[in-house]
Amino acid sequence: MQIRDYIVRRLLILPLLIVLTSIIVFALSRAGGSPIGIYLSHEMTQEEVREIEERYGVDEPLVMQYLYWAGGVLRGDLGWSGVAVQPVADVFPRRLAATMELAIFSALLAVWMGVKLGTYAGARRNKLADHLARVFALSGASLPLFWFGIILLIVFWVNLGWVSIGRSDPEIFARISHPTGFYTIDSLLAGDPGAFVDAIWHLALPVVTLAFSTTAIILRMMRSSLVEELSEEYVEAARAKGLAEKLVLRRHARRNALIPTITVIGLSFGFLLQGTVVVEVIYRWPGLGRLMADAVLRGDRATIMAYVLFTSVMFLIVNLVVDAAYAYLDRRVELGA
Amino acid sequence: MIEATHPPSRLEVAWQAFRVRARRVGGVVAEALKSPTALIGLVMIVAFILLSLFAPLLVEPNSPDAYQMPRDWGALNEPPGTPGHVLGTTQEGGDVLYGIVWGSRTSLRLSLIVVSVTVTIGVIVGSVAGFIGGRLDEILMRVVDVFLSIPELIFALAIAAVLGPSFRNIILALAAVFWVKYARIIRGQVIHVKQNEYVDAARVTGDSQLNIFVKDVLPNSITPVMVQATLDMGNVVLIGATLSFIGLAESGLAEWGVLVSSGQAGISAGRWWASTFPGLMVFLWALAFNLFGDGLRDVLDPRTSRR
Amino acid sequence: MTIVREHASVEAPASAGRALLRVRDLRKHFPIKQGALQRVVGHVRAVDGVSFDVRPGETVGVVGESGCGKSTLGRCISGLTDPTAGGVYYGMSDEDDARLDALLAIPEAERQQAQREELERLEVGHRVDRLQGDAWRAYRRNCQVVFQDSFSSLNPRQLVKNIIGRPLKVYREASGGDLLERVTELLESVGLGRHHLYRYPHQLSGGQRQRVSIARALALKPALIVLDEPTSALDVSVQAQILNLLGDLQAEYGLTYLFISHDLGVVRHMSDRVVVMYLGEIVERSSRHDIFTAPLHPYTQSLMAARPDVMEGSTEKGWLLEGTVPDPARPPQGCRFHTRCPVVTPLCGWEVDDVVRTLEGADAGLDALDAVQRHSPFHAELAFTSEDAAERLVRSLRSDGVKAAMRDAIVELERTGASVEVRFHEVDPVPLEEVRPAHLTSCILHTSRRAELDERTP
Amino acid sequence: MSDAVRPLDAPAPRADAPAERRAIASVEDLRIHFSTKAGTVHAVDGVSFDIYDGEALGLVGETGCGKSVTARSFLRLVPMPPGVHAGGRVLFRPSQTCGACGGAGCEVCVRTGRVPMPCRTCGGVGCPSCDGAGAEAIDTMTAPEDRLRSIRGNRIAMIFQDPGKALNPALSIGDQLAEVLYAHRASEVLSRAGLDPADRGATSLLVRRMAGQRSTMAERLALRVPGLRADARKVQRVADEWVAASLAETHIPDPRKIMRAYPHELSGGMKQRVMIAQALACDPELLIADEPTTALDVTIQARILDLIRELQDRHRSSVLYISHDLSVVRRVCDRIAVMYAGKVVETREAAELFRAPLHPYTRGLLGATPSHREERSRLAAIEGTVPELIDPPAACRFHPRCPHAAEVCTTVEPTLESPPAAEGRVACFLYRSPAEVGVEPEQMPTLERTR
Repeated sequence: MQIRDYIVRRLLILPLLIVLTSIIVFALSRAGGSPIGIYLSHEMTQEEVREIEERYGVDEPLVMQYLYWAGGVLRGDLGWSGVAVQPVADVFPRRLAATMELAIFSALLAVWMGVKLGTYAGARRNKLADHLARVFALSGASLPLFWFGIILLIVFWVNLGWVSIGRSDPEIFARISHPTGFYTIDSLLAGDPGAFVDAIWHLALPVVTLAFSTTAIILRMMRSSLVEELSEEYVEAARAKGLAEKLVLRRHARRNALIPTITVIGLSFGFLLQGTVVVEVIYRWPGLGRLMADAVLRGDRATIMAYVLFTSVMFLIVNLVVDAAYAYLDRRVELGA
Repeated sequence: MIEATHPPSRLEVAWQAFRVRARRVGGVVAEALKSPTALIGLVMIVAFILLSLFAPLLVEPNSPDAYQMPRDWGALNEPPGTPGHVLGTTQEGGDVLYGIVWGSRTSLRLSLIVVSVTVTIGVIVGSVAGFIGGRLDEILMRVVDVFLSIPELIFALAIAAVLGPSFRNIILALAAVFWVKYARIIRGQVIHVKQNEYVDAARVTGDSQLNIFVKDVLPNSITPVMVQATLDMGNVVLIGATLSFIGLAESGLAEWGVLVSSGQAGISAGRWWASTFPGLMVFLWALAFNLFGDGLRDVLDPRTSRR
Repeated sequence: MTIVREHASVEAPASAGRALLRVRDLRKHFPIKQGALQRVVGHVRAVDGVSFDVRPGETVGVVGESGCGKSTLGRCISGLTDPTAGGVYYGMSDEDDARLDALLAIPEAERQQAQREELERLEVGHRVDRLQGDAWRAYRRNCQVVFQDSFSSLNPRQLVKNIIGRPLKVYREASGGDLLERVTELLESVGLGRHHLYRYPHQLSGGQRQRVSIARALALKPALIVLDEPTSALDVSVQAQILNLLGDLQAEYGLTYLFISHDLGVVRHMSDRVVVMYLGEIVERSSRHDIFTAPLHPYTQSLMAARPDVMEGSTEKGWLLEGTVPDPARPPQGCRFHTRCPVVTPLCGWEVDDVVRTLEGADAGLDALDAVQRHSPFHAELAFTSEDAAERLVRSLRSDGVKAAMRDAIVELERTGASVEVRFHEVDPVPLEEVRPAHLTSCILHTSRRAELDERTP
Repeated sequence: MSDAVRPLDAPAPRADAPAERRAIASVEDLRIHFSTKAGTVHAVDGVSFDIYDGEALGLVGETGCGKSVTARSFLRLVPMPPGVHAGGRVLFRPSQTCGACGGAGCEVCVRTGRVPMPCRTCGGVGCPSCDGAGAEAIDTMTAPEDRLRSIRGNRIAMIFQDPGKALNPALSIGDQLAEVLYAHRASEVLSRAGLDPADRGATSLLVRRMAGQRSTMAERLALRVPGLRADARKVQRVADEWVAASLAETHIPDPRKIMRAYPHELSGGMKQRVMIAQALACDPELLIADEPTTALDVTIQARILDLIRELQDRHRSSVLYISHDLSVVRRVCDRIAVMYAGKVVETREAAELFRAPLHPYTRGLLGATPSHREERSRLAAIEGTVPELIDPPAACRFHPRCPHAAEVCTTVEPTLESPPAAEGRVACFLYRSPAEVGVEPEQMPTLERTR
């Protein structure tokens, strides 16, 4: 199959997957409680409730209810968030920036560290560095984020007092304007180095916590695919050509080893997303994850549905992009069934 | 060579075949344990299983429900080393040691139930899709794709939240999420194994499709599932504890995530123990199965492992 | 060895011969799927109209390069793949065979109701892919396969005992201690012993594994064994052992072999009769002696010239083939070998695709080609990006850079602006023809169409 | 495709070969073992042979006989560990263009156009480090890494069995070939591009680093900046031309197009031509061809064999030809060394070996190979299997399978000796006298006595 065809095919399937996912989400919304519960707020009058019942066809068959619900989603009506005491659609964008800032910084750190360390370990197979990398990778996969975060807090916040929790110092927050919602960028835009340092300082622990496991996953993949590439005959052929070992590693093995690692980077994005829920709870980070955690505890189904729908669509798109990149880069890959 | 002249009995045949097979399985385990990390993993696993089996002997069970933490209202927030509370107490007066010991039982129960159920479902769905193929495969794989399109913790979180906070619902939620991986693994394996010439050779002997599946395809497809299942014995507890930490289990349950959560509030006041010890247990539990599973993968699935 | 080899030297008329297996116009096309929706855009014609007989007790060698369809042919015969058209007929009496050939000779549209029913009866009763129930089981028992890769053809999780005993179990021939005895006998007949019973395939050497494969194939005492490159993964000394073993077994059990190989030496050693395949078709078919001492088809000749031989040094003048095997999804017209043939004639099927191939060879010639409007495989208009490029094509088609045979086949070559109209002499597909007793080939130099050629070039 | 077919020019037998031939490479008692879980595998166990200037030597043997490991030792490509260099040397004697005739071929250089490089220690006088020969000899098993690197791909090049695996799938053909040039001919490329390799300017530093393949990503980006681009382009153009010329030498049509292609876009035969072009780009003195046609189809094989021979003659290089197939080496080689279980058992002139093989193993191999030119009633299979090299048989390794084996074969290890009344060398007691070996006549094998 041609690469283009493959991507087109994936693009054609994407809406189907989104629809199917939305059906699951819809099913979740009907799994407990009243069918229109997600739209109700405490301050609604009887009349308004009846109006909503009408609009979302509570009395009609489930298929119709789904269509009404999906129509509402497309119009931007995601229901009423009991946790945030406002419509879900209003609270999401603000919270999103906070989560994305966390996730993006973690992703960058994890990819950079993972690839670096993975290359280092893979090139020194069965040496000490490699064994350490293996232990690191396995610990990373076994480490409960919530516990790791708490340990870091006990050490760096409670005992050493180097950092503080939350997203920023309230004073500094008030000092600058927030056009993007990314505090690091906002502070740079405002030309306030103090605010920038503050933003970075607040980011440090959550980012390290979140990136740790992902780094381990990427490291492991990078290492094993590098080992695999190094055993390929073209590497031997490159040596036979008289290339310097560094060049063999850099130009031949690492470049090809990165290709399968890319898929793992896509998958670990999901890992990062789910990690934000825990990390934001521990560090009192005012993002989507914490909203979700609150919603879960309070049974705020509107928020839960919106969050699940949002993350899965994002995850789907990221993976599509990653797969496309993979298909483009790997000229050996045979696409299709 | 002098051989027995009489035809060997059925029993002898079976015994001989069993010995060879047993040696093979033994060989795999021995091979896996050559790696020191895998050996450490296995030792830890055995220790955890012993801990959970002998929990009633180590710490007197709470009555009526041993999985509920006993509360000692007279000893709130005691630090480790307090007589009677070796590892300290929580802010509700729960004994941390009790939680750790009985928490291992909770974890073992959780992981055994979830892994056995999900492996069964996953293997059935995956092999049907892979072996029969065609339209059915297409449909099943779309379902799998959908399940995979939601990050597993978030999916489990949503399901457990909708079902209502309780440990039983955490088990249900994890089971609903984890089977997908197995279905996908086994399907890929089956499709791959199906192309081997020994499957063609079996068809040439005229054996039935069911027999071919059971004798040729499944045994050669199952090892990655076994590796994954070993790893998931750890992962299930990891995610289960995360869900309880967020607050989806009954409070007061002897479960590690619940304990970490109840200890979290006290850390700013310097009460580090109530979170640290149970969390460490989750880490060690997951690490044990990861170490052992990794060693197993090296032997069973050399393609994806370090060489 | 008491194998009857002599009878193979003369191919008797089909009605008199008692063939075990008859392959009639066998075709296997694999769809090529393309595009986002995986539409079928063409077919790889792996096997494309192959006919021959296999007589009891003989070895038919099938030889050709990789991708010529010889393995697919083997899979069709062994019932692992259903053919797209045509069929493999088994256990047919000579009268039935004559009827079948007569019926198949009638074009499908012209067959009458009675004829259609008769054909249906013959097919249901004898065509391998339509056999049912007991008839199918009987065929399944009687046709076994030995595969090339002994590693992948033995289940790595089964003991040798179970691998060889399996066919016996499937047909409930033996069980328990009896089964074990039978398996041991089989092992001994292939030169292994009781001590190999409880081994896994990976504990055996390549040669031993192939012996186990052969023992498995022998278990049901089949009439026919399809040997798909059984020794090409083995070392020479082991290969010799296996080939000798196969010869001995054939003599002992009166087996019939279909021997598929790319190695001419092995085929010559093993076969009574030889089928040479190229791009899904048979180009030559005869007795071993005739094929190797007096090959007629230029492809057969080139194959032999190309293959270095241990018995003869490099002093012999041979032919080397240029280019690669064309895409089997778009096989060349006429004789499929004409694109590479050293003695090609104007009547061998020159076509528009050959012009495209010419352009591919020339530097950047293909880049200037804009569109091809095909009226038939032999007649098309080629639009170029510039008049210059068009003119260059016309000139090169008239120059020495193109084979004389191709130039002679051009009926029309005209440039209008940036487009070139080209038409070749039209040629029908070339059938196999018996040009000497029991020696069939499709090459025009030897068939009745030779006269046509001689007329053109006095 | 005008010359779709042309008669194969048989490689001319080198009748005029001088009596005293210069060995450009010698393997001396090489031992390479592999440590595995099951024990130490004696893969190469005391192998000795010479490769003479300008000849094609065939190294023949079955799977696992150690021929590939031996070949890879010329470039020290055997991974260590698990490989262990247990002893012996692989000496390579580089040469330079003959000063007397400028490479045209004269009496001084025995018509090869090349003379050995003088020993670095004594300057050609003869000293212990060059065994008194005065010629430089590099032991590739122990040479320092950078010295070795300057030989690899430059003076000794290698063609691999499967061109589909030996080419990097992610790099274009042009890039892969250019790598060899940059690695060994960087200064020549620079000077051909009109740049002074010794120039110390900033721009030229960047370009020099590019030609030496030491650029970082930032430097590569910098070289795209319009001001700096010109020189880099010049260098690239020179390299491209060089690559295209190498490709053209292997009769690849439209080399420029192939240079832009990726390996998976080419057919197997085409890929092997690319490999050959890559190997010959730096005009090496020794070409190692490891089963170069095994992965190819019969009709393509012949073309490739022919091409290697043609290019060998043109470049006047020597070829070490590794193959399991006697018929292939018969077609291309002047001399043949037969290996069995980690040892060389026979080295002979090719014609002689095929006319009258001496060692029982060689005879067995010849008898076991089916021929398509001659009818054979039954193949003379060698009984038994290749021995495990973890615990190889004592003395002659072939004795368990040898039809002539006698007592001495199981106790004394035969060495490679010149047989009476035949050229070459063979390691078999059939061609020794009891007195030489020091045993009783009845302990010696004879051709008449078979088991």
